[in-house]
Amino acid sequence: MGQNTTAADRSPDLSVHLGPLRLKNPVMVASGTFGYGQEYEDFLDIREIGAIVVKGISLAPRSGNPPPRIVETPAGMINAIGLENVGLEVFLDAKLPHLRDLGIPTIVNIFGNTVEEYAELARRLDGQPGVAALEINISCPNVKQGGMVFGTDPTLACEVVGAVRHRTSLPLITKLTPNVTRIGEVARAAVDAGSDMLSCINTVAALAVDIYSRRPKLANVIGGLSGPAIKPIALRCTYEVLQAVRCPVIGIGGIASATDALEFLLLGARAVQIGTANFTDPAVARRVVEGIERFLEVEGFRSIEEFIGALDLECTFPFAEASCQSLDLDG
Amino acid sequence: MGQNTTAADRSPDLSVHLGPLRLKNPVMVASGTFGYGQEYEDFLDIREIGAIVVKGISLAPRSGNPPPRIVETPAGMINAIGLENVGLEVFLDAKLPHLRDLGIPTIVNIFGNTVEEYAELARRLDGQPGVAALEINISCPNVKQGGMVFGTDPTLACEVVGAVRHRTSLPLITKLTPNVTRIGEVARAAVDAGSDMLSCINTVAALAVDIYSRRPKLANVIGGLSGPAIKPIALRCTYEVLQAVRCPVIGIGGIASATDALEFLLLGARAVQIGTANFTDPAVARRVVEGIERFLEVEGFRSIEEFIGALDLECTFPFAEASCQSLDLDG
Amino acid sequence: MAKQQEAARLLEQEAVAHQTYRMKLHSPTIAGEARAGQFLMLQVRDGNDPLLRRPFSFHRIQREEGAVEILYRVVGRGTWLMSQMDPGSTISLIGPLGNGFDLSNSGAGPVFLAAGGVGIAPLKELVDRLLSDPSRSAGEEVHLFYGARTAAELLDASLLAAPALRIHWSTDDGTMGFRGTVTQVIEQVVRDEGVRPTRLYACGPLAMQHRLGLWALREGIDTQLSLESLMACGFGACLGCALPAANPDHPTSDHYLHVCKDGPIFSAGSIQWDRIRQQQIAPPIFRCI
Amino acid sequence: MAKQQEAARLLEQEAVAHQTYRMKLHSPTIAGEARAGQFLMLQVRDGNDPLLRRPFSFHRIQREEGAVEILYRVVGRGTWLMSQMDPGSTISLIGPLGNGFDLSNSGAGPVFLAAGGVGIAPLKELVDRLLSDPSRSAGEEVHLFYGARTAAELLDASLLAAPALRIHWSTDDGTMGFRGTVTQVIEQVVRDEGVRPTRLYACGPLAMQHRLGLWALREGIDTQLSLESLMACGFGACLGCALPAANPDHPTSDHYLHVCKDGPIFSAGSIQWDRIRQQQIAPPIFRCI
Ligand SMILES: Cc1cc2nc3c(=O)[nH]c(=O)nc-3n(C[C@H](O)[C@H](O)[C@H](O)COP(=O)(O)OP(=O)(O)OC[C@H]3O[C@@H](n4cnc5c(N)ncnc54)[C@H](O)[C@@H]3O)c2cc1C
Ligand SMILES: Cc1cc2nc3c(=O)[nH]c(=O)nc-3n(C[C@H](O)[C@H](O)[C@H](O)COP(=O)(O)OP(=O)(O)OC[C@H]3O[C@@H](n4cnc5c(N)ncnc54)[C@H](O)[C@@H]3O)c2cc1C
Ligand SMILES: Cc1cc2nc3c(=O)[nH]c(=O)nc-3n(C[C@H](O)[C@H](O)[C@H](O)COP(=O)(O)O)c2cc1C
Ligand SMILES: Cc1cc2nc3c(=O)[nH]c(=O)nc-3n(C[C@H](O)[C@H](O)[C@H](O)COP(=O)(O)O)c2cc1C
Ligand code: FES
Ligand code: FES
Repeated sequence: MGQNTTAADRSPDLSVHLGPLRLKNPVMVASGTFGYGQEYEDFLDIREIGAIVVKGISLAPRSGNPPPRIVETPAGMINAIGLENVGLEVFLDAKLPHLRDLGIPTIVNIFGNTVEEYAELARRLDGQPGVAALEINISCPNVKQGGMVFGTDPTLACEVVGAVRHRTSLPLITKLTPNVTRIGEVARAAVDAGSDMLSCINTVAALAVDIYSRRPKLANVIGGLSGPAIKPIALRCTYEVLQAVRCPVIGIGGIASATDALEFLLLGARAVQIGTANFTDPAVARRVVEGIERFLEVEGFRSIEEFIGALDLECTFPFAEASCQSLDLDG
Repeated sequence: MGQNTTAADRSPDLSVHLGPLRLKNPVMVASGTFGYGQEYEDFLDIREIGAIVVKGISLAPRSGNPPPRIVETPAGMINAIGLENVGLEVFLDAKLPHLRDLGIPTIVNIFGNTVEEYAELARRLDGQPGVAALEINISCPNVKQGGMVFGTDPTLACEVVGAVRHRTSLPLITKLTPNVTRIGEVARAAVDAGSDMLSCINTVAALAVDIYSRRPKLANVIGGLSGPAIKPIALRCTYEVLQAVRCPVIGIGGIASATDALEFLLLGARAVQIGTANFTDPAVARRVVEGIERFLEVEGFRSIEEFIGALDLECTFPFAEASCQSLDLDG
Repeated sequence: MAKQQEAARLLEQEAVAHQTYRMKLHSPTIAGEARAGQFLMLQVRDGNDPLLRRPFSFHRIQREEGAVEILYRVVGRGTWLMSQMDPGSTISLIGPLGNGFDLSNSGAGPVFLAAGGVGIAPLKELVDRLLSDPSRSAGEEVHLFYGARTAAELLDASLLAAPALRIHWSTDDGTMGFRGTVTQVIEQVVRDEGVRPTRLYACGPLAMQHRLGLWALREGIDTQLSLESLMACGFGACLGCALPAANPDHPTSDHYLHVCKDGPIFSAGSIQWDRIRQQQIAPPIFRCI
Repeated sequence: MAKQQEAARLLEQEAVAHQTYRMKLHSPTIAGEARAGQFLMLQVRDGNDPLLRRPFSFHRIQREEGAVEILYRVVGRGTWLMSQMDPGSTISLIGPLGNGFDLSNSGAGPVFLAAGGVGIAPLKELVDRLLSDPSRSAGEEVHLFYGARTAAELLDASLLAAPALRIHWSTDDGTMGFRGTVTQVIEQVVRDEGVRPTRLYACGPLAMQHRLGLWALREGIDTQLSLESLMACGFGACLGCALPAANPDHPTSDHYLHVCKDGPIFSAGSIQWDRIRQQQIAPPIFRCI
């Protein structure tokens, strides 16, 4: 090559290492917002996405919560889907093969009612071709059994992650809830128990009521807030988690543009997941990948790795003595 | 009177009892968003407001955090004002007399760096004519010393509230932070320590960064998210607090309309505070009072007390057997 | 039948009844694929307020012109903002979505169409399709039962009139047509004229569809009901648009259909009506503040 | 000088330079009270997106017509949305806010006005006031130093021309007037013509105002700088709009001024320039995504 650099050489490298994973770009789609991929195939070539996190899977199929399950809020939405899913069996037989054939890194989001259920899911997913990693959901705010309770207590989090760790050699991501006093403590517990990576955040516990019917707007009363409204909270959680641990962190929450995604990466997240925005713009993941590439190009970064964690926390005073010398008017 | 009811008799009663306080309506303005009242006198007759909560007061004046102190976010804003305030002395001499002369119930929001400072503030405010109640701020996310740390731990919360309780006979409101795992526990601790009422929520810890300068958008890095974006979180917190305690609760968070206010009242909050919305519509408090009155009139409530806590949690099935009988087409 | 995201141009915006508007949108790709009974998701405006798209049925599909029409009622902020848009604006659409009406076998006998209020929206395109169906024998009538609370809420007759269509008008207050409900008019026609439809298409308030659906089930009449649910995506990804499914094997365990992909057109027998909660019935439109 | 919340009607919207627009708003109450150097808070559109109002200086105050004009540059989403509005729209304003320019004593000698880019906005009204000030002696000139990066960013001369006004144009790229900065032109005029202003009014990039401010301080020239800060309210309630205050007694302890009530017009000596952080300097306008 030498002098002879081509345009292709100069287009920035978007690939990232996430612990044991290597992705062609840092943009994933979040669990529960992208189905099993097929729902989006009319809108974009899903192979352009860094990785797909599939809808949360339990051992047995679940029919989910009674409707109404969603409600719109300012710059956000609350959902209480109740982790409706086809169950592990159907997932392995009917959903995974298609994703595997497409060759897209597939991260399986798992949850159970008990530690044993999590462990059993891990055991059965271990070694399944086409599964790139497991994301352990200990953070769903809208189901009574299980879910968030594991994520709000470092000891319980440790138990779940440890049990999963023992049953699989797959890369493990633990998905954290923002609904805690100190997210860093849960983060550390998960890493200590063997989680290779962390993703944050899941939805923020929330509620909506209708003053005319005087009823909760969701049958489940409480649900999880997502969308642009929570982005500032998600950034703060990501920041706190990055201060608490050294493993790769995946930022999630309110991402709807390349700018949003780059904000998480700037803090030091090594990848991001897009959730709610997929609903309103089903090709958003592609737009975000393209925007990141353009940003790096224009701002002169050769790779996304150069930008990750480039946050400048030093405070500088441009008009302080030193800098002022050269500003003298009559010099 | 008898048969001879006049229009005035029929206009709904908006007055509420809040423990020892009686307010002409349940609409207050939140600490830090209404200055000391004067800032708003060009825009509305502030005597129309149920009560004013003044900017948080400390023993000594505080100059606050360096700028930038605010940033706009989707349907919200983050602030890190850093509790800039004139200090107790100036407040008593220069601010309180005016509010007292207007006869508007004034709630003094207090905060300190230590338990002793809180106690001393309470002692010096005790018996001050014109002070209707104290609101203990143990929930400010953007100052390092004090503030939120007291609000995130039931034991510390208990200590602060207890110390204040011993120094004053004024009605006490403890202002809770949403940045905890179980807000009900802090709520109970505050009430056990002698708080007459609770208000919730203060802002949600949040962060914003600029990808071009690669710096945090706030000099303080972390700030507090407020505005419509947090209303669903505030409603959930209010709901949880109401389940944990029996004392009056004041709902705060994202209220910008009568509908928003009524949502908190429907859950059982006995009053509300409007914060961020005062900035964009300085007469919002009057609009909210008027809207509540119109709502009660049209929906047939004689008083706001009838509506407070009228949430219907029963799930009904309008097309279930019983209800269906009468729907037969050929009857 | 690929789904599309398309930037449409607003060609026409017209008030056609009380708080009811018709929008004509230039959206050739969607128009080329759409079928009666399907719907689109419309982005009310750029930005986050409101965040979610709104679902609307195809009122008319004008393939040649590359246009689709929707008919909508202003019931909240999103539809109010829509009503303020001027021709020439660009509006992002996703569509066509959902299953659409089953038109097969529609030639076998008289069919009934029941519309309550703005429920007329998807039935206009359906009428056009039914009447232009070459397999339909000329003698077999299409009956449209069309009611609302008051005359001002009804579309003008000229917008619906068609040679082989019999329209039965009704209003709750008697200001137009029969005084009473669509259900009562159907009852009367069935009783007095002895017509028995082979199929019932309906769109309108859930209570109306429930009532008609149960009747049709009893009578063995095939139903095609256009049902609603809150939706975040419209294409099967969020699982938000659930409706309780009839499950004869497990009548007491909850199981759900998804309006955006299993519907929005359902047979009455596929729905577990007695598990539908009060909250799923659209709240009253009237808002005092 | 009561502050008002007023629903204004957009009378005129005109592109006057690269990415720069002039809006004329019918807002009689605010127009009746406003003074040069004050500002208003403009609600970009209804709803939550964007949430906060945007601050703009009065570009012209037309009391008789009950109108005010603003001159704004499209730098983000809010100003972009503003540029899309059509005459006839209703826009909520709050104003007049802030202290405004001090015009007293302006007759005492030559005055300098320095505008960088859209910083010309408040200086137009100021020019009109200065030139119509009866106490001003005819011989004492008003110099307007007006620069931008390139000619396309400058207002047309016809919009500023006035009998007793000397305009010194400059551009960074030399496409109009002097090639260089406003500061350099001022330097030159001071040196070559020996003019020493009694007062300097300025509006523009902070670095420019800082440079001019220090020079004026050294020269003992009275300054009236129009400064900016992020604002949530605009009327003293949020305490968001802080700028470090010079405090000769405590030069190292932080103390703040509030742009919306202590300003936006400040003398150079009242600001603790060396405590201003990088983040307070408006980020570059160019946004690649
Ligand atoms: C498949 C389908 C087809 C539809 N076709 C039409 C049509 O042709 N004409 C028409 O006028 N209306 C139709 N609706 C209803 C229409 O989508 C709602 O009236 C509209 O979304 C209300 O939006 P809003 O912002 O004005 O009301 P708001 O009440 O302010 O909306 C708040 C939220 O509730 C949702 N929502 C409110 N009402 C409904 C509803 N009835 N169904 C689904 N979501 C709702 C909105 O989408 C939004 O997310 C259809 C609904 C569905 C599901
Ligand atoms: C007192 C005062 C007077 C001003 N007068 C003018 C004027 O006459 N003409 C003009 O073009 N601009 C003026 N500005 C700057 C103008 O307010 C901003 O350019 C505008 O708010 C940017 O909004 P946006 O949504 O397009 O940008 P965004 O960057 O998307 O805005 C995001 C947030 O930052 C705030 N913001 C961004 N830039 C500034 C800034 N420079 N100063 C204050 N807040 C900012 C916005 O208000 C908003 O809250 C003035 C600012 C102040 C404080
Ligand atoms: C409708 C819906 C369903 C979701 N289902 C799951 C799930 O099954 N498992 C999970 O871990 N997270 C689930 N989430 C959370 C998202 O993966 C994501 O963490 C959250 O929505 C925040 O990101 P966003 O703001 O981009 O949506 C769901 C979110 C939504 C909105
Ligand atoms: C600029 C600003 C300053 C605030 N200052 C205080 C304060 O001094 N004391 C306090 O208890 N809360 C303070 N708050 C929190 C508000 O009182 C309120 O709890 C919070 O903003 C949520 O309500 P909102 O969404 O209606 O703004 C402040 C909020 C804002 C936005
Ligand atoms: S609306 Fe999202 S699955 Fe049906
Ligand atoms: S902008 Fe709110 S105090 Fe100045």
